[in-house]
Amino acid sequence: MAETNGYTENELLISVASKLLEDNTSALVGTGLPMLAGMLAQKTHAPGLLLIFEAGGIGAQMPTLPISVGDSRTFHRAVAASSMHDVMSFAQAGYVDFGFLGAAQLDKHGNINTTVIGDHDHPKARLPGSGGANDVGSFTRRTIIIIRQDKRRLVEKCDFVTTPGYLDGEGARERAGLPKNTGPYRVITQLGVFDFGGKNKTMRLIALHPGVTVADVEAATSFEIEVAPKLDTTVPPTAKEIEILHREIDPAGIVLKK
Amino acid sequence: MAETNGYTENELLISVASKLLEDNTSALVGTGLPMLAGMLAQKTHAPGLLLIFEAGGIGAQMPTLPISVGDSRTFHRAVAASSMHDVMSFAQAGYVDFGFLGAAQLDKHGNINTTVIGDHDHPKARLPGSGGANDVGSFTRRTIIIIRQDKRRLVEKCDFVTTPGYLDGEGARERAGLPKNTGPYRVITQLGVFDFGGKNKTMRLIALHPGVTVADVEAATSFEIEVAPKLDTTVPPTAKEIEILHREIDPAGIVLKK
Amino acid sequence: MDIIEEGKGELLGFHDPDEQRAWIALNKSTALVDKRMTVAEAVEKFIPDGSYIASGGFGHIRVAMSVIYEIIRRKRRNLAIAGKTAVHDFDVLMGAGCIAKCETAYSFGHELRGLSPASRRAVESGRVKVVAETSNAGYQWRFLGGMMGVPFIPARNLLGTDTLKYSSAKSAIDPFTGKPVVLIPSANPDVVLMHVPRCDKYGNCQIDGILIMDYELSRSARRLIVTTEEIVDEEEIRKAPWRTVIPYMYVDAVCEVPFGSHPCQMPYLYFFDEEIIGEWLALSKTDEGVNEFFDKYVFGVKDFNEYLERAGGSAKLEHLRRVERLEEQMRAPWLKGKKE
Amino acid sequence: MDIIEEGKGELLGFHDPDEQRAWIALNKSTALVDKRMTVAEAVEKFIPDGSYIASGGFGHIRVAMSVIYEIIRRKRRNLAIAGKTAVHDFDVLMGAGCIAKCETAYSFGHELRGLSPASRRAVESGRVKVVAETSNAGYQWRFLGGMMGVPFIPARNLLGTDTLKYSSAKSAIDPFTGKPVVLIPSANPDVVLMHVPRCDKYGNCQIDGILIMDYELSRSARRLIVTTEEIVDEEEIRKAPWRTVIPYMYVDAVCEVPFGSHPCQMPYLYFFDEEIIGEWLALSKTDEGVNEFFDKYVFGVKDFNEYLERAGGSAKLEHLRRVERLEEQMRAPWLKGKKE
Repeated sequence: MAETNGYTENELLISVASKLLEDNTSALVGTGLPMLAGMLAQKTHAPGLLLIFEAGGIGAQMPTLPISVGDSRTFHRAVAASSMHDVMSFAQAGYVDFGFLGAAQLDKHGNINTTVIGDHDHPKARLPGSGGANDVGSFTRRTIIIIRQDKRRLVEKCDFVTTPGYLDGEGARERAGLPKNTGPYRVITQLGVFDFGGKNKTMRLIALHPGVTVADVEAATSFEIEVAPKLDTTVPPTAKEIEILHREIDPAGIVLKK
Repeated sequence: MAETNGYTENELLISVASKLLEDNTSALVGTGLPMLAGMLAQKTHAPGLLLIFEAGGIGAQMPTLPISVGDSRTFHRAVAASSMHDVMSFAQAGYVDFGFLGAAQLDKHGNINTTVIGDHDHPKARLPGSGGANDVGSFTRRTIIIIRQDKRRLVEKCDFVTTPGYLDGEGARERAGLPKNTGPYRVITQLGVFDFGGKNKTMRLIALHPGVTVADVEAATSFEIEVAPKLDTTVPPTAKEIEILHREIDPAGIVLKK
Repeated sequence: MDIIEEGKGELLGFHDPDEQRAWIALNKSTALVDKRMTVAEAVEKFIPDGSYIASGGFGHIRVAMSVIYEIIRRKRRNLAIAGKTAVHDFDVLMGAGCIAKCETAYSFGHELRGLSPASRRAVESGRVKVVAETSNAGYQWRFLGGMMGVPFIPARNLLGTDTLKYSSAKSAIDPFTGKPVVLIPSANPDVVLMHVPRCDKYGNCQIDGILIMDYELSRSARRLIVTTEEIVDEEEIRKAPWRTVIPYMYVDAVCEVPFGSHPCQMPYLYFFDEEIIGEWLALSKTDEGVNEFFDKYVFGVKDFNEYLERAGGSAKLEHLRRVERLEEQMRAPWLKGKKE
Repeated sequence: MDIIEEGKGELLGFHDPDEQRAWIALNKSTALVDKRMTVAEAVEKFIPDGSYIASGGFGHIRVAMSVIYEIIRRKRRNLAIAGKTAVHDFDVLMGAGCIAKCETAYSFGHELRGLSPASRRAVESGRVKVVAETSNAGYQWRFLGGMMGVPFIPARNLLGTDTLKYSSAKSAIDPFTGKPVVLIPSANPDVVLMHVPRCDKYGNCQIDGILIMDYELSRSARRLIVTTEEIVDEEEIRKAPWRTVIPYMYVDAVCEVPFGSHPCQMPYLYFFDEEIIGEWLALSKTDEGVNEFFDKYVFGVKDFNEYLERAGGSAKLEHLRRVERLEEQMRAPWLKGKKE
């Protein structure tokens, strides 16, 4: 909730994520930040962005922010109120451009743990599991991972790989049988933005948020991080974006006040 | 159309078939004689018989005789207007008691040809193919085969096995991977009724229609036919049944006048 | 999972799921755009010679006949066709010489009306090849697999028969039970044609009554041409989104064609035109008759409206509406012939 | 088709399709009979200790909560449960000690509301075992296979991960492409519970809005208990048969329970009761709190109507109706806590 320069971390993450979503593409979204990123994109540069929910909502005109992936708001005035079989088939068949993922642990290849901390059968902390994450990470063309980074979260090795990133590197997804031309596209954290242009499909820092240094990023990462030759600085959320978020998308502060 | 003793062959076949259908069971029916047999059973001894059509009609209250398996009459006031995926899954999962099959050729194990006479790739006569027959013959618990028998039709070996009977005998269906406890139940011809109690799952004559002899049957069959120890005589259609057929079920004579 | 048997049928319309995904990435879009065009434009744009086509509906029910006639009018050649209980569509395309090969579940017959002289002649003379056999469920699940983006669907039909031997399926040992199952290869037809009662200009379609295979078939299509009785406002779709059977993302062309299923049935709207079907069945007994039929109903008219005029115009169409609503008896020449 | 990898998860709810067919032949009937009974009768009759249960709906949407509470009231034990984005149902059953093991796609969390203290405690203490992992699509297709009567459904998820390693799926070489695919084993749960807006006394159900997994899940069930906002006349069903999502043949019990999804949402009818959900989340931080919640809302009331009274009665229910219709703002304690 730290507010610096007139925007919060959440607003920054949402704004950065929304800019990655291109007009006239499709995104499979969950609740929370991804949904706000998708809705913000629709209200700014990507009015033709199709938002899809795994429980069956396709192309809704959401009157208020849904609080669940199956909430009736996710199919309010939709083009179709369908089913999980339909939406997951749509994604598996190759129709979905973007997917969003969160993570409790993330490794340098973009592999994600949302299942368990510690040993699976004797867990230190039990987490919700895959949900649709493994499916999103397997089927969509480009997945965007949003995570608040620190050394406990950006780890050398996940305790459990719930959702595939690039597995152990170049070509590993294809060898495992996952669909071609899929995989993590960007990681967005409170410090910066990463792609997977590092050696053997590893995370590479491509942009720093305003006021953040490479050293800050290194201090919050358990593995060695590559830095892109041309390192950008994130464009912070505009006043207009912040207004849309608070006035039109989440006036109750369901996500924004987290 | 030969009328003897006050009933036609079609009326006889329909009446005999309808009596095999038990109350509160289900039958997957096609157009023609099977549909009339099902409707007659519902109007006589089996009001609780569920009729299902492969195109998706489930439990219709048919106002007139459908002329196609997908005709809107097949889902008129139905309990569900569904899909082929749904109905075929229902059958494959094991919910359907009875299925009906026709045949251009039939062998002693109940294997059926509706695909081609002569060589497949250089056909003497091309027939419609399986349609839903292979599915009905694979999935339903008891299939009833209706065929006008002669030596060209009841053959030692089908030119092409479209739909499985007992294949080459006892246990062959299970060995091939077909669902257990399925297969041909009765064959009804213009001469009599057969079950598959013959040696190694072969056709066995269990009833003769009025006025028909075993010699008549043998003269119209290309393979040796077993005769059951207790050979019944078919109960012919009653005046009441004939009246229901002509007044209520097929007043236009769509099937009955064939 | 060991393979037991491999059908020798040609694998029509099968694409490695990765290849299909690459095709979709290049050719399909989820943009909500106006897809209205004429049937002539849709056929020109999406059905080149050699396409593998599949038709929605079933038998003589809910068939996009205006597209079928346009394919004939434009003399498309070397098409491959899914004989998925295709009946009238299949038979006239075969009769017109548009088809080079087919995979058959049910073809060559018009159910109760009798066999199809034209398409049987085409196959028996060797002009058209039946390159694979399957069953209705076999086709249904080819399209289910195509919709899902997987290479096959396991099933328990076809096993033990020549239908399997001449199919493109394989049988194999299921690793969970140790028993044989059949693996039915998925299909993504090049073009699917479908007629619906209503959709919006983007292609969001509602269907009344049974869906037959169309839920899965529409989603498995590479190109999907939808003809519709009526184009409705987007609002109609959005106010009841659970009624959308086919969402717009799959649709490539939307053509408004009232009575577009004629002479086939449109559930709740109009009955089969058994007189036209009967005329076709009678004429198609000879090649000359086939030509006569097409000269009259396809080449001799400029579009589908003129065809409807020739088929009896508004009096006929009103009659078919009334038969469908159970207010009149059907008129069927094949039935008259049966009167004793 | 060679097997590459076999998940070590327990194969919950899997039945050899032949065994499942035999079970259906013996236990299910297509007779059209009145299946109305009370929730207490349904639970007594169809949910013995040790059953493998799965709940329709999703998260906090369209959940048969009256059945869930009745399972707790009757102190059912050693249940296995499908964690198929089961959330509130799963969490309270875990909290109540009814569950011995589960397969998890998404459990232990309430989406935006936070994690589930009670069920996390149950697993972290070893009282409950997570015997298999899967994903949402993994579950969806387990039920698709169960509905179809086949042993598995091939897919392209799970591959390469520990989710596969701890699942009951296998990976194998697809014989059509030579590439690896995952084979997701089918499931036929012993009992499925589902809440619908309307059905007739035979069990023909309509559902408004998204179906989630319920089309396939209902059809894969051995026993299917349906609770409904309203029992309508058979005529309502027959006049629009395309609206029937679940036909009666699959249904074993029909229980009329208005507001039967409370505190979960019923699309178009009433919103989540975030106050009750919030109360549960707060109380379930301790075992004492769990007991307090159940004493108040389950053991302390004689039935679901009395529970609704205690949850706020008609004023609360009218509020939830108005929130669902966008006429009022929701009241959520977890939201209030966030005000800066």
